[in-house]
Amino acid sequence: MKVTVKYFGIIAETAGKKEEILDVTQGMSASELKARQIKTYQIPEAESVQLAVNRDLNTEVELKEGDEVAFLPPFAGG
Amino acid sequence: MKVTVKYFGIIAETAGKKEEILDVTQGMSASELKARQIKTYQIPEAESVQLAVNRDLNTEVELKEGDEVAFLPPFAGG
Amino acid sequence: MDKKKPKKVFVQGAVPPEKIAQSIANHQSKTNIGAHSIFLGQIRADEVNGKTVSAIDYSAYEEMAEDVFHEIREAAFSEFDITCAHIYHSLGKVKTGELCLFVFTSSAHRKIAIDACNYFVEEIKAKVPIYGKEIFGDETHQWKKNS
Amino acid sequence: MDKKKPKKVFVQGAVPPEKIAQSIANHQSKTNIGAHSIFLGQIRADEVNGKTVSAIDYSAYEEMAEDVFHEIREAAFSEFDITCAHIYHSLGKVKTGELCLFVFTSSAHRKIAIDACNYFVEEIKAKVPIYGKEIFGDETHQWKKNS
Repeated sequence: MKVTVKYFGIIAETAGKKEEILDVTQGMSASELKARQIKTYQIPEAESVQLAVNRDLNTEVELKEGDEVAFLPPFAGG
Repeated sequence: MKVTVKYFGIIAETAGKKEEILDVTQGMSASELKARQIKTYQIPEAESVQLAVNRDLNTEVELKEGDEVAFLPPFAGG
Repeated sequence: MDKKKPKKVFVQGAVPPEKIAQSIANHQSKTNIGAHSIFLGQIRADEVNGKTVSAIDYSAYEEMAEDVFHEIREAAFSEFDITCAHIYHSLGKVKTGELCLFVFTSSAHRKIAIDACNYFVEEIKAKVPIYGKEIFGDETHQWKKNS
Repeated sequence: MDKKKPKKVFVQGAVPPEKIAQSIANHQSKTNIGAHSIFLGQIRADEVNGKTVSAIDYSAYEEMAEDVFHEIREAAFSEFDITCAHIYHSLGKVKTGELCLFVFTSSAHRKIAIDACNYFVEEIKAKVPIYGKEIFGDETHQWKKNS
């Protein structure tokens, strides 16, 4: 099952990429994906990272085919 | 003893003038002049009128030769 | 530092939007500023007993008003860590939809700029001897009262 | 009423002062407005370990950001009796002294315009996925953190 993963700000810099398509197992939750990618890319300050699934801040959902999952560092607008 | 009296806003309109030179008795206080002019011109809402003597809001002073006394309705800037 | 210099506040007629753009542009060389707060007063076409305000004709006890503006500036600079502050208020006729008051404060941090701007607006309304004759479409008038 | 129409918030590069003048001028036909409140964010030349910020390069999760801006607008219009509200935020590089954020609220009464403007500024900082790379004079950088 494929999901699109997007990285922003310092996370994109740390991962060395802005986007990738990942193959994940059926039934994987957003928070499991989060833990996996944080480990893969050694993303620092993991506790401050928020996930958006299909543009909604939410880590408790189970992922579905075609979902867009965004890794968001603390916001810094303005 | 002469003082310059200035009227502003609705008071100038009621008095029909913006300024006049008045002869006042030595030792007259600003509040006495206020009472006198309010009666002379039948200035309405007298309790809301403030006096400035030489640009300072103050009715407790004794007037001196050459003082500038302004009759100020409630402020309406902005 | 321009904070001590007494500044001319009154302008004849409405404050033009271009003056606001110019004031903002003048601050782009001050790179210690992180936030600007601006308040603009605009003339409303209020209805009173079926008549509509078409303009306000502002007058003031100008000499005292300039003194009070200066005192408000001094107090604001000692209370708030602002880098600059500018105030312009109309005299004479300002039509509905036009601007009669422009307050502009700048600081390194947003909360300071915003609090200082509010302080100026409230102080100006409360303490400066300015009067407004609200002129209706039929040339009658009433004197503006601040709420 | 323009309140329901989703609006484009992001602009490429700095917000020019002329855009602010134009926005203000566009409101002079709305004679139910009595007060405008404006907030502007400007890029500070902060010093960090002896290096000075020369620009911020903004990026965003644009699709989500536009959704969140729209939700903030909806919430603001239901909470505050404002006649209109406009927000512009930069993407890409904005140099020190230039403007990166322009929030503009209007109402019949000053307190409402001011409170709504503050609400927008705080909500934008807290809820919109925008990132800023602070670029130093020597081309190194660090990621901006909101205070």
